[in-house]
Amino acid sequence: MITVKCFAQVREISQTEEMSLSFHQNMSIADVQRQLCAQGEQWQKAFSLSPLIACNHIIVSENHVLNEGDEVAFFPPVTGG
Amino acid sequence: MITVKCFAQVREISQTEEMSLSFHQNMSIADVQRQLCAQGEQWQKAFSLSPLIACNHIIVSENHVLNEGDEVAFFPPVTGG
Amino acid sequence: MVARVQETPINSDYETAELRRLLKLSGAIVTFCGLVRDFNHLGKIEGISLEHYPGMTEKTLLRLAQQAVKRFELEQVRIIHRVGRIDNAETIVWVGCAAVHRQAAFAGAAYIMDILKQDVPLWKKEHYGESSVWVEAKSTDKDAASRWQK
Amino acid sequence: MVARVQETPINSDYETAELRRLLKLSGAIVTFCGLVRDFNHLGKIEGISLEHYPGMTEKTLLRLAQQAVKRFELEQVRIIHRVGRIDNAETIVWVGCAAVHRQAAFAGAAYIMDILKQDVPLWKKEHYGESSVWVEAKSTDKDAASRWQK
Repeated sequence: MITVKCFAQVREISQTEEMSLSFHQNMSIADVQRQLCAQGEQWQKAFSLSPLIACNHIIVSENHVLNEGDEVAFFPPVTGG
Repeated sequence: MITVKCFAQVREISQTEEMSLSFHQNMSIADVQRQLCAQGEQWQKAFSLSPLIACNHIIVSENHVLNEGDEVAFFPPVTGG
Repeated sequence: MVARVQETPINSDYETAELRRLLKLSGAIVTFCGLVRDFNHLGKIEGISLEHYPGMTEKTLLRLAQQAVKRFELEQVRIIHRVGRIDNAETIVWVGCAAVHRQAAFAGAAYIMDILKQDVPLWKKEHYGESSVWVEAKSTDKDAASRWQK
Repeated sequence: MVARVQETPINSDYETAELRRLLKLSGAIVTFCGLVRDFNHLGKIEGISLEHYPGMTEKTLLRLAQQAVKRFELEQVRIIHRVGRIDNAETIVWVGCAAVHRQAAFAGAAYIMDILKQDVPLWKKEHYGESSVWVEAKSTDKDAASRWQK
């Protein structure tokens, strides 16, 4: 399983805080995005924001290849401080 | 009258915290220094440190010409903060 | 070294005392405090909310503290970031750096704030009566962070 | 704007609260705190004494605060300098700057410290048991002050 988390605008637009996806060999972040986009327009809108991507709390690109149990997060540029 | 004040090492070496001198027309800081040096070796030692000079709380050079009632101060480079 | 988030108000007196308590070498302490302002370009604000990524936020803050300690030879660093709902005039973030010399303490605190605003997963929403608006990332913050690249 | 010397211990909590109390616009506060260290190149120190030039010190500090406000568009500045006998680990000087943006607050506090160490008539003596030694002015402090010349 892969855990997907969304934050801020990405969370609001995708209407998803957290969900799980089945893992398959050589699954990339881009694969996750394609799979989610197929689930509904809200994901297409969310990814049109070009969110930042983290895998296991480290910023990665969409080419990043996942492992079973990874946590993937999508979020907009940060605005803390 | 001119008030003369000394601080820190200059105060210790000159053995003078505060004193008064008679004022005369066109009296410069250099005149004050000459007059004090004539009063004793401790002043020669104190001025050999090339102290900073303030007149009425403003940093000035030894060419500065005084007015009646001025306060002249001699002190080493500052080390606060 | 301390780096954490909290939902309760930040007590800068407490944090300052904790920072000082542990010092052995430092002659200089610099603190930074970021406050909620009560207005922005859209008008009057009634507080903000700070969303964050639990787990990643703490890790990123701690790594940032460690990097600052190493880069500027700081003796102590504390970073406390508030999350959740925050009222006007309250503290959003408090950073304290202690070093032997003042230049290192100043540079450390400025570095932490610049990188924090670029890298730590926190998102600010400003409240206006019934509505609320996500704060946009600023290009000036990107520029500020880029000056530390080497 | 506040700039003063005092013989009693500096209470940084009080100064921070006073600085914050008056703010209307600022989102950033930077404080600097200089502490008595318990050693130097000669060995263990048992406190310091700070001599100053009453009258000129206060004027110079106030002018410095005014210059910082103008140069960095600060909303508030406080400079508190201790004089007289000061124990190890106590605060020698506390500076607080508040501004709309953090860069101004950082620059203001750094500027005040750099110029203070160059221009304000204060002299430090370190105590070692029965003896005491005047602190020498440092060339690094002169360099730090010169970077603000324009």
